[in-house]
Amino acid sequence: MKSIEELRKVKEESLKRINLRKDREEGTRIVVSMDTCGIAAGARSILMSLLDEVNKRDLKDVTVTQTGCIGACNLEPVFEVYKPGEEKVTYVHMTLEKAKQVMEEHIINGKIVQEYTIGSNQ
Amino acid sequence: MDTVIIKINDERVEVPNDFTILQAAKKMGIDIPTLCYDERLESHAACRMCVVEVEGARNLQTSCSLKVADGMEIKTHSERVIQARKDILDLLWANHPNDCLTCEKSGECKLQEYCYKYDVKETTFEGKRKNYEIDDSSPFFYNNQNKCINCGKCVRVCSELQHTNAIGFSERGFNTHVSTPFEIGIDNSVCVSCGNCVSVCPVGALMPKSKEKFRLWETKKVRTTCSYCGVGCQMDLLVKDNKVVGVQPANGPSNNGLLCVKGKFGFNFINHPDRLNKPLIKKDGQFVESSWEEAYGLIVEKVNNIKSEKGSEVFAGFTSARCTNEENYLFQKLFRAGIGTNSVDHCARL
Amino acid sequence: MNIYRSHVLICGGTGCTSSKSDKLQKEFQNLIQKKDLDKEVKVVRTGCFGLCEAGPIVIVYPEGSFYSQIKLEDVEEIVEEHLLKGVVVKRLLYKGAISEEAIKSIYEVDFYKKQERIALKNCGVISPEDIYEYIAFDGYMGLAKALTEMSPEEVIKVVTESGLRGRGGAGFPTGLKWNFAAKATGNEKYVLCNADEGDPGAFMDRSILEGDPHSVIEAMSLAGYAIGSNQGYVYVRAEYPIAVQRLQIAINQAREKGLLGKNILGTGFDFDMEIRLGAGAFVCGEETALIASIEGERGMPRNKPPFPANKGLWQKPSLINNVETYANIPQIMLKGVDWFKSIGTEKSSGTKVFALGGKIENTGLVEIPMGTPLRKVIYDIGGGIPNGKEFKAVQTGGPSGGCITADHLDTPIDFDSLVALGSMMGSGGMIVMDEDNCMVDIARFFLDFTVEESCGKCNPCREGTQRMLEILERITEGKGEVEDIDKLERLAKTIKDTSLCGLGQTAPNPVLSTLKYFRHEYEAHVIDKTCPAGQCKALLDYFITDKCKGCTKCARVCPSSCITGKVKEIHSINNKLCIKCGACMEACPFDAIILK
Amino acid sequence: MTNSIAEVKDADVIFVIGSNTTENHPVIGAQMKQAKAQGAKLIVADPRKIDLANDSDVFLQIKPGTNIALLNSMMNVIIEEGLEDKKYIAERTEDYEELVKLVKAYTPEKIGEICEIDPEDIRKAARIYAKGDKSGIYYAMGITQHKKGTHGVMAVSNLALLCGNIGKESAGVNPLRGQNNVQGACDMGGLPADYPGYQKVFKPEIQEKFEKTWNTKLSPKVGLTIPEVIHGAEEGSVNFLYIMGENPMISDPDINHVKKALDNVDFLVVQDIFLTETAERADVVLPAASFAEKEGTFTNSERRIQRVRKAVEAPGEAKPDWVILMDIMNRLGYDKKYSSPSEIMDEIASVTPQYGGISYDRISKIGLQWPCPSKSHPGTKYLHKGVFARGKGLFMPQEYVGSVESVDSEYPYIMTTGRVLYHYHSRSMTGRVEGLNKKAPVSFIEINPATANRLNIEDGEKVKVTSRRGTITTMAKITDIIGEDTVFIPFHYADGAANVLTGTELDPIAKIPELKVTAVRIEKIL
Repeated sequence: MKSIEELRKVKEESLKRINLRKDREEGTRIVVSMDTCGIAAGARSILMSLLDEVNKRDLKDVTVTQTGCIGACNLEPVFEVYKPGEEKVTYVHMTLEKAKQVMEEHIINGKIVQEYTIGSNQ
Repeated sequence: MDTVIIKINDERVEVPNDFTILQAAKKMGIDIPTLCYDERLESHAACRMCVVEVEGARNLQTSCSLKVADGMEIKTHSERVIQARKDILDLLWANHPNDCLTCEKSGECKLQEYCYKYDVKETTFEGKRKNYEIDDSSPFFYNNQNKCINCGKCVRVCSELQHTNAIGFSERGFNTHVSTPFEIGIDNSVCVSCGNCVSVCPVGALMPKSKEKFRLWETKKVRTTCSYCGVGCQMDLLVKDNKVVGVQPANGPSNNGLLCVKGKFGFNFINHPDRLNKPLIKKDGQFVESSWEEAYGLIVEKVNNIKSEKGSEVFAGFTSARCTNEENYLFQKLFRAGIGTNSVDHCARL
Repeated sequence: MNIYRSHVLICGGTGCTSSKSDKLQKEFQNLIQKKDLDKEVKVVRTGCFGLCEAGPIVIVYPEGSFYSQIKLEDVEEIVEEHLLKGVVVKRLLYKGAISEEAIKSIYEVDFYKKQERIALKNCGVISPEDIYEYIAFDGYMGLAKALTEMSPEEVIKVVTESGLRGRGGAGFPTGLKWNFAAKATGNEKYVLCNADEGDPGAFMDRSILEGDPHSVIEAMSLAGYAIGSNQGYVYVRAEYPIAVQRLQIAINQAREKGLLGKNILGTGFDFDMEIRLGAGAFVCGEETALIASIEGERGMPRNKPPFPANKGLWQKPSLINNVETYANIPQIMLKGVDWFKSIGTEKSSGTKVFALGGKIENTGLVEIPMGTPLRKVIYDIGGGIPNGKEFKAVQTGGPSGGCITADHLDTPIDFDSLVALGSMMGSGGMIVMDEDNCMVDIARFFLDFTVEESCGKCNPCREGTQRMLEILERITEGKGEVEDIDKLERLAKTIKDTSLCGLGQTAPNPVLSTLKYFRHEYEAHVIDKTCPAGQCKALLDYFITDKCKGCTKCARVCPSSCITGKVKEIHSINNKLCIKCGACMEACPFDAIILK
Repeated sequence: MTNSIAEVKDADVIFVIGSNTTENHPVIGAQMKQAKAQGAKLIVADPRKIDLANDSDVFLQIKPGTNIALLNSMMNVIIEEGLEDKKYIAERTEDYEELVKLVKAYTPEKIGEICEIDPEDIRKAARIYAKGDKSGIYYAMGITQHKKGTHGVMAVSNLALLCGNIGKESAGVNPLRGQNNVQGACDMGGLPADYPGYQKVFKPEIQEKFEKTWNTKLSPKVGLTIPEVIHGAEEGSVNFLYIMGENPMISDPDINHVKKALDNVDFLVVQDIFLTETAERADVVLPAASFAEKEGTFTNSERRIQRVRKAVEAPGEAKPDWVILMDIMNRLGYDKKYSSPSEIMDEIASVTPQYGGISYDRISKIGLQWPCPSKSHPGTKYLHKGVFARGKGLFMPQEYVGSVESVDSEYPYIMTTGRVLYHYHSRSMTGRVEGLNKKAPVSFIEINPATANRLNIEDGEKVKVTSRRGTITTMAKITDIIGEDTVFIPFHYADGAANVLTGTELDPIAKIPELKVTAVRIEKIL
């Protein structure tokens, strides 16, 4: 490193890699249901694509994590979005395309994609 | 040199600002006891005998190492200081053989002197004591670690002044003692037998191997110049009953209190039975003792005969780089003024 | 760059490493690969998490799940359930991480929640062997800021105004030290780091070097800039192999990245550093002895003054601070004086790391703001005394410190309050004692340590501590006399008053403070010949209780034939003849023999 | 010495050449090591890897007899690299151009071959010496005991002048005197051409002065030097010889030749404290007092006149030398009586300008360094401050010439001689001290392991050493202190005496024998 600018750049890059270790109360959490039925329904690829998006878009305040069965096996793949100050939103019957859409509209722009929510699908 | 004003025992004194408290006290004629101090060495501050009370300091301070500062107030003999010195002597005694009666150092032992001065009449501690084998491998001195008080002067003289580094501290804590590396013994070490360690030992740990039995108070000291090489070391001959029984270095300008093995230990030739004590005249190939008058008579007769026969130029004399200036002067004068030749030379070239 | 969705952090501190955390790491990596998770889950070996009681520790992020005492066979379950399926394995969680309502993340566990981590900020959070992880959390930003925006004087001003005091023991104001070293004249100066942590039970410096070595490197570079030095040395004991290894890796990485060496960050400032290994002598933690040791001399202290700031390493001006002190510096530089001063007390700002040990539930490392009451540390963070025993005293400051009794549990801890109580902060050892600890024996234990560690240079310490130990041994063996207590006290005061270095000056503290608060225990030993805590074997008697079945085994093994009794009847011991060898107690199959 | 011993400690550079200081002047050796510890640089040039070599920054293990080549080459480097003290040369010296001309040919490459050392080491040594602010040269018999010994001294002086090191504290040109009072013996006129104070016997005004003071007629004819006396005795032109406190039967070269000479004189008087090898050949032996049994003064290497005091009575009828000399002088008709050495010193002071200010009361505590011309003069710490005795410092360039002795197939090794720590000269004193004899009991020859291997000689084995003059038997000491083509024998021992082997070839100027270079062969005793 030859300058402070370079150091700053390295810091930004590095932080992305390990930011999830920070104890944060703020920011968005996307929790993917990853029980056996979820995995069978393709939850893993959803999880990976969400992670991909977060990385690509450099979303610092977004963490993607997984959880066990949330009890809606027939709606799998399922993930939940927790945004500070908002009610939890549960998206069901997810596909890669839908997940991408949720990412763009809800996570980034803050507009819930009502049509995929659990409320619209029960 | 800038000076500072300090107070020692309530008396004001002005001293150079690079003085230690010890130097300042000495200047005022106040005697502060020391065991590990030697003005030629870096201050070691280990014996803690020289501690004094310095106003404002939490602990007692070692006067050998602490430099004076303007306005400093010092007590050299307060109750607290004296108690500390007593305790230190008490502790040293607890780990020292109680054999002053027969110890050769008796009379010049600093531990003995201070125990006397500070009324430490016995040790109040019992427990472990040193038990080392005496290293008597050197032909010149003993190393009896049972008497050592770990002042470190020997080690420091060997490393800081002599730069031989033959001895050092071995082990740690209570087991600290002075030895050669790997306890191989002085004689097998790199020691050059200069005896400068022996000369600075304040107790009887490093003592010359003496042929004579003598008490130091029975001897008189005669300051003289070493008769070996051309360095001109100053030293004191210890004399008892018309015998040189020991040598101690003096602080001369060229030797700064150091000596070498020859100066320190090479004096026994003086009392050697081989010494010539009567003039000898060779008669029929054999030496026969004679009186001075006979010897002088013979020499004068020969000089006169040869001179009248062959003149002055057949005479020659070798004066000596071993004799005094006065003797060399007389020798050349004898030849030049008494005999009439300039053939006087000496072994300057050898 | 691959971004992982989950990180598994495995404690690589010395404690957890000795419980085979290195094997856990391999197992995790192995199984993660098997499950094809290696692109999603990263395994990181960190420094110490502090709660060593719970080791080996594994933390899984982003949840912050706190797994404790993990065995090799537990790994598969964590991988399968947690990493793959996202189900936290409750049975393996640290017990303090589960409450009725929910699972707590590591940050919410009492042990951590009540701490304030500055020096230990990155310990257990980053990989010490990856400079990028350090940089990610603002690493080297403090240095960058100083080099580009501040003059050396300004750096010293910040350190001074922060009120940071030396964490190695005496609490000397760090800024003042820096100032002395900066003002000292000389073309060569050195920055030294004292990592010769010697207090028994204290391991915060080791943990910092193992967990966050770059913080020390950054701080030393900062110090170099501030005082005008281009060379640093870290003196660390050879028995800290992990710390040494990680520090060396960190130095190498910093050099590689241009954060050590010539022209750091293009500012024209040069600084480099090397490690010097010590052989583990306690006294080498004393700064002048440490310097002597680096020079290749025998590790013996030198009298001060001159202080190292004027005549230190190779007689050149040298700045010497301890590891924990340095670990605070980068953040002070970055977050500023006000932030730092907002933590702690007025005269002791910031935090202090303590090593909790002895009779306490949560043994380990804790970092708390100065001014935290002892009670909070011992009960809230430390979890109190195990087995329902009564708290008796806490020993702080290691062999140089003293004991603090229950009366003073509400004292806010800082440098001055501990000294006022006759103890000291020291490097932060905190040993809790309960009713079963004999205070005379505790004093004897610490004296034994100092006698062992005395360098032997000055008379009071070399000869005096040995005599103190002998007196204490006599007392604990029941051979003490009343006068011994006074003699002990007198000797302790002289040693304190006259010793050359801090080791000797503080060596009598355990004796003086136990004499102050527990003189009655000493008196019980010498007058009544009893040990109230029941620790000193020689003062106890063997008794046979009614559990005895009269099997005669004890009587048969007794070498002094002092046990009598008929077969199938309760035996008895003649205590006048008993030599207290304990053979009977060992032989008794019914636990019928007790010491009282 | 131009400078004082106490100044050694403050030198920046110490250049030791031809002096095994730690063994022969141990207390100065220690002070050199103190200087080194304080940061001084140390250059050592010697055929043996002596103790000081281990502490040195550069060690030049030169072939015996090549000092002048080395010194000239160092000067070549200094001039080549412009390191000379130009201001000093311009202001205080003469004939600099002569030196420049002469040393031009002495390139390190060429001289490296002659001295058998690495040319780079010559450069290194030259740079260190020249760059020191206070660079002192210390030498002893390794410089002087050569056919070109005087030239060696001049080469030393040239080097010191070149870098402005004469007339400066802690620098200078410092011959270390081997004997306690060799300085004084010279000062006192123990030389065939000099009255006390180096006043020449052949100068009429001087002769007149002494004739007046001594109240007698004196000869203007320069006398004989020791080697000339020995030679004269052998061929019959010297018939009466008086030897006081010397033992040429051990210390002089070619002992067989000395023996013949002593046996050939008509009358030999020896005055000593022991019946030495020389005394054994005397017609009359006079028992003298040792230094501990008389009053007097010695003048040390740094020109300091120091007191010697009587501590004990002389044994039996032995008398102080001055009393004996006075007695004989009186009996020969020169009637001058002295009541004490102090009175003799007063007379010395009256005729010796350098000692003009010396008297016993002034030197009772600390000795004074001459020149001390008057009672108020404080003595002289170092010479040539500001101005030289002769005005300007004169460069006296000298060419290197090989030693007279040279090796051939019959005598393939160069033997050099010297002393050991534990003995002094002919051992008449040290040989009688038990401990010293225990440490250094017998004569030995130092042989390099490679050479020993070639000759199939083992450590401790007795070997025969032969030169063109004689043969001795001594013990082999195998050590890499010495190079492969060189051997070393201490000259102390009568049994295995090195001086049986040495030659009488003299330096024509100072009449010093070439003791340091003798061609020998070594044979295993079968």
